Amino acid sequence: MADGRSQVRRRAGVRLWLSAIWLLLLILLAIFAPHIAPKDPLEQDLFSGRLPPFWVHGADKSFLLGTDSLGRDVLSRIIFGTRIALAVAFISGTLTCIIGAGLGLLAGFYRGWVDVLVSRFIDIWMAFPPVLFSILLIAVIGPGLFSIILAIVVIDWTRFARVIRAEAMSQGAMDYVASARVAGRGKFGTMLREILPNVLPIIVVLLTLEMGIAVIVEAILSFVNLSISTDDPTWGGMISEGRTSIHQAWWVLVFPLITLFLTVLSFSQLGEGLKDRFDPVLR
Amino acid sequence: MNLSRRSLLKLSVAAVATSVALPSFAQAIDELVIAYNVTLPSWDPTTGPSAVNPTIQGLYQSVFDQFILQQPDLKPAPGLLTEWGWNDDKTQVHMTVRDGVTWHDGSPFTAEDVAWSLERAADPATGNPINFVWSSLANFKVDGNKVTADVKQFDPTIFKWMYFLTGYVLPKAYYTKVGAEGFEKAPIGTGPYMVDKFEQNAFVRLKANPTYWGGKPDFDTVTIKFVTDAAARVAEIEGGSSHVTLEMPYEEYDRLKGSMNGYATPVSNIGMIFLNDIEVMLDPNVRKAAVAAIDKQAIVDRLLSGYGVPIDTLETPDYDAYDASIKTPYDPDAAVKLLAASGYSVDKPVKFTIQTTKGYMPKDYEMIQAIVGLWRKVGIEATIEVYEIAKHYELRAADKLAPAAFYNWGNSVGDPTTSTGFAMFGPSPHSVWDSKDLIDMIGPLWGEKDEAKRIAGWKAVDAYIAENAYVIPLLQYVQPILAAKGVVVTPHHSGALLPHLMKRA
Amino acid sequence: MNYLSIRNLSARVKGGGPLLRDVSLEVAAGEVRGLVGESGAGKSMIGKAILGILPKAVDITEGQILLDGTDLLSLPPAERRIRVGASCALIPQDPLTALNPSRRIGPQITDRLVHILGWTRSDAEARARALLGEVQINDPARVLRQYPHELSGGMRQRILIASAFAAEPKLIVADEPTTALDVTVQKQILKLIAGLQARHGTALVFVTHDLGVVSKVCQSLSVLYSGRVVEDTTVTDFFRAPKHPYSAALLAATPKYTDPSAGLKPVPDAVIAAVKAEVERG
Amino acid sequence: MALLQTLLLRLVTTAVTLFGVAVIVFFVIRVVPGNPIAMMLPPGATQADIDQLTALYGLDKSIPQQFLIWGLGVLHGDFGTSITLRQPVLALVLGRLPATLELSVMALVMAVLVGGAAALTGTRLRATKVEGGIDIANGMALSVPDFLWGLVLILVFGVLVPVFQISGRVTPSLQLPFVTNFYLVESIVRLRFDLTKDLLSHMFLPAVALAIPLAAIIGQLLKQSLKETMHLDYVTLARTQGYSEARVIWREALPNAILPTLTLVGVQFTFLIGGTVIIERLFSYEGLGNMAIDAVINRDLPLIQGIVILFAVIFTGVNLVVDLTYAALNPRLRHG
Repeated sequence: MADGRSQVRRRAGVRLWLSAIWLLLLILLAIFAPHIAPKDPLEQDLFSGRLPPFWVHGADKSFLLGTDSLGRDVLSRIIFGTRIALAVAFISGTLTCIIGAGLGLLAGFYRGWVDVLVSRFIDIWMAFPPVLFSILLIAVIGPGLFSIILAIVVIDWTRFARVIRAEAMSQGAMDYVASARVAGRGKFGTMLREILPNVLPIIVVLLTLEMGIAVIVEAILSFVNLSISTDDPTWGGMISEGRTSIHQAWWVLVFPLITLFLTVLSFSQLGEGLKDRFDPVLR
Repeated sequence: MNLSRRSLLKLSVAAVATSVALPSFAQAIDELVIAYNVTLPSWDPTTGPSAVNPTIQGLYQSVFDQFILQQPDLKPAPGLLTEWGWNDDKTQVHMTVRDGVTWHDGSPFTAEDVAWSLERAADPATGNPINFVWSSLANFKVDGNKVTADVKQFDPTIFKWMYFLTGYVLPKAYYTKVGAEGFEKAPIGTGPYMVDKFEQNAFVRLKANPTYWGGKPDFDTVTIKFVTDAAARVAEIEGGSSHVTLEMPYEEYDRLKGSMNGYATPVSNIGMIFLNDIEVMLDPNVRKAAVAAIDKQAIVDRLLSGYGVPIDTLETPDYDAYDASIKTPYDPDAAVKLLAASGYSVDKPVKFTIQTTKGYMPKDYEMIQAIVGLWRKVGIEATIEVYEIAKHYELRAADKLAPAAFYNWGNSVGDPTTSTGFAMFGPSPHSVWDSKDLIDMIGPLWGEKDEAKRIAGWKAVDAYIAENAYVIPLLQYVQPILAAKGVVVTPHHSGALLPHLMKRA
Repeated sequence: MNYLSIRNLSARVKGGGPLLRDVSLEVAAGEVRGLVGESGAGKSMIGKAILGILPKAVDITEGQILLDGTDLLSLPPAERRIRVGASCALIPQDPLTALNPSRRIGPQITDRLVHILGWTRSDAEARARALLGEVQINDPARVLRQYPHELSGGMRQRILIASAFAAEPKLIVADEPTTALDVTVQKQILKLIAGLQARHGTALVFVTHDLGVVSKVCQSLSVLYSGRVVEDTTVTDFFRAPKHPYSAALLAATPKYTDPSAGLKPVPDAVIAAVKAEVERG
Repeated sequence: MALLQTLLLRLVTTAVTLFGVAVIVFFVIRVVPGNPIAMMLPPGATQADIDQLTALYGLDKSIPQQFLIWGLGVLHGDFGTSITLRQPVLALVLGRLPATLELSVMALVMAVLVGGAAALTGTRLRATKVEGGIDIANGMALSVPDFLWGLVLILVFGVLVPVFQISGRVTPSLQLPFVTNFYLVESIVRLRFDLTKDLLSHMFLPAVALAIPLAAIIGQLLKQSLKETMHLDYVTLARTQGYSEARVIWREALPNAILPTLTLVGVQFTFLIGGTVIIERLFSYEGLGNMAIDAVINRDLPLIQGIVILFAVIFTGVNLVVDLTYAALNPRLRHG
């Protein structure tokens, strides 16, 4: 008996595939950076500074995307920059997720004083102006990869906590949870086996969005000159360095910006796509 | 100090605009607008952190007069004091006060104001950061237009401080009447401009002081906008909403100087790398190799578009104790040999950390990256650690800086004590290198009464420092200034941008 | 000329299987026609097609829907909207979600009369009060000022019925109006709809899977299976002697009030196979 | 009665939150290396000078002691004096707040209009190329940090096509007859539209830079909420009554879709105020954010403390307002 509704297939998310491909490409670049990158990202040659990309007159073909003011190869720095960008995205994304979702789940499911405590904690935490707080934080622990990740986690865990708490509360009120409790399963067991699976899709969606945000925060911190201190190239660092000579060497800023832009866009489109995929009722 | 032909070209000629003038400036400018690079936190030039911030002194010098006037080439000239000096055995100082000068509120300026300003600076309670200098004078006496005081402790640079940090004369009657907060709200001085309107962190509007003793300035009203972001400053002048701006990236200066009046003047501010007498820096070979491996001219030419004067001691050509004969040439091979003597090589490099600010001074971070790159070629592996300027002061005061630390040292007085002295003298909280030999060499110079002997003494210290590579002087900064066609600027070597030195073209 | 006549209407899901297969249906003015079939047979799809509220993913491939002689499918969307809005109405299935939670009851009945039919606000309000009276709501003035969440399911369905009849439509589509209600309230609502229909002489297309309801309310019915009309007859003939085997099986599968002990006989597989074959042949 | 009770409870929780913020900030910024005294040490100062200046600013006492002094001061309105600006912190912070508030509100209004329009068009033309385009635009707006939008705006509108002002809040040469610091509001109230025009020309670019990411967020959330509402029965019923698709969206779906979006806009608004730090720096707009960065760089402890507390008050205040409007708008809560 052909029921029409089940055949309404979701239009294959072209955007979803494109973003997945881009992110996969980035992961490959990050892993095989030393073999792929044409040059050593740190190698300087003051006398071949600000060479334009290969298609522009006066370019040096060996530097495909040109060089920055210190004569370093822009393409290699972008490729190695992928490592830090993905590291920041995955580590801080996951940490934010674990802390935020964990607290949110506990507060949303157990309610009572746990909920009050966590909610007060969230309120206090969200009362801090994010950028200002990260500047202060980095001033305390000094710039570096670790401090950026810490700054992102410290600022953004509340985003997870709030959403997951609300979701856990609404799931908690549903009948299937009551029936699980009736079947004699402990409260914590119920939370893990019943609530978590249903809350998982939202966690995954938030996780991908969070990774995008992490990459942007790193760029903002570089703008305020607080990003990674070592020589290692980061997109945010290249963008802020390229800013001063935007008229003379636009490529130093433009190429990392495009890479950053595509990466964050891919994370957000992936998040949106997953959200639709996981949505129980086919829209 | 070798000046390559190219950087000489950039320095000597003020690139007067030849191509088409910007349309919006065809007509004369009645109100001058300056895009300034720092904000003015407080109007009291004698207390608080802003009193020792060199970049703000230009704003103070537009409204207040210093005891002694400093000319654009850093040399002193009669100011509010027409004549000053010590008595024969240097136990007393005497000063003659200029007459016929009035405060902005019309009240007369007298010797009483000078004595009171000096007493106030000497009093620790007011929080004057240079208290240790001013407290070397005591029991001030006023007699007509003469002021005398006893020298409790001889300081050869006392008169130089009168045209340096906190050396300003404030109105005694007005200040005592309105108090600190009142003064902050409505400051008055004897300077070329009066404060018309001040909006914190935004702008200050100045009106010309008609009765200024140094002659009424050319522009009647001047608005100084505080635009801390360099790209925004460039857009301001390019878009035409400001007539004069300073401290923009050198690349932008090169791009715009063609269509405007451009001035690139070496100022009394140097970039240097402190060396701390810890870890590997105790080995002279490492220090000397580190100095020899740096191609200062290449850094200036490639990174700073040629705007900068490489230096080999902490003195610049404008300073009193400058000695052109002291040389630490760029010699990478010598560096490799020196390192080999201590068992280091490109494969087995010496390792240490170098600290630097990022974005505090033009290309500070890129310069250190370039130096680390040059070092890597000879067998020195330095890892860069970025810190904020506040953290630098903290670490330096506690003598916990890394083996190498980049810093910029301003000294508009040009006296060796306030450059090599405070930077290299062990007991001073500001020095980083604390070896005994240097302390003994510098010690006697503090109180040296014979000026010629004193200067010669400091030159010997500089030579000794260069020979032992106790510090790595890098370059004297050049300050880029851009001005619209209708404005001719006289740059001041102290780096202060002074509206009253600006004339209509 | 019948008020509503659907001719050879077929529809399918975009890039999917057929939903309606060559459906033809005639409803005279004032007639109460039942549309019966298992869930998913396409009966409510026909209702939606008439009112022009098919989901975006469903396409009408061929056929006509003539309302008072004009084929709605050939009209431009704006004109079709106005014509349906002026002469038809819907009694929705679930009263709990069919009223706008953030607005009072009054405007939800009167707005349509004022905006679409051009009545004055006062006439519309008078009409609303009158209709609420007809559906046995005892304090109409107060109810008109209340919000949906303050009322029970039964009350809301009465309001929806009143709202439907308020515009004196020629045709009302009732899409399983009692399914979401509990049994006791169902009987009252059915009696209400029948009463109002008789008094207002409105043609009624009654979509239901409950033959009991059909016997009480409808005059004629069409039996649907997998998008095709397998039988089209009067209620009396259907209950006396259904022509199509599927109809007979369907009738047998319905509990008899007259003989409760008769037991239920599910539709035999053979019959299912036969009717499936017939339908597939098209 | 219920509303009053929740209000009281909210006030108590707000007090707890503010106290928590005060304690945390007080201790964090005192642990920060680079105490302000070191900043003020000129060449030649000796250890005695350091101790003397530290005592002058009361930084020699133990941190708990300092917190007590500061706490007592706050109770009767004295937030201490700023070390760098040498003026009472409360006056400084309240003096600067109006500029940031006006900019943030302007950005919020722009974001709501643009975001709202995008969501409505996206819903109206759903499952078409247009909606795909809007989604991409939203994604793009969110993928570029707002300071880069600021840069682009400066380059385009400041230099290439000098249409808008790119620095400061008002043209310095204008005489401002204002009493409060709410220049924009007061210029309208005083019917001085010439000043309003000048203010808007200064505020337009920073407001746009702030509004772009916010508009994208509002646009996405509202569209999501609208699409969910469009499937509800009362919307379908409205369609059968003859209303056009646009009117159905506007009259039936929007009022019910706004409520869930409202709470998120409330939260975004406070992020927006926090986010002005960078944009104000870029446009030299003299709001709270610009002062905040200088305070942190100069380790002006009392000023940092005052600014963060004020942000906390704004955050809890906006939250309170959002919850109250949610209750007021949502009939279910209003009628008990």
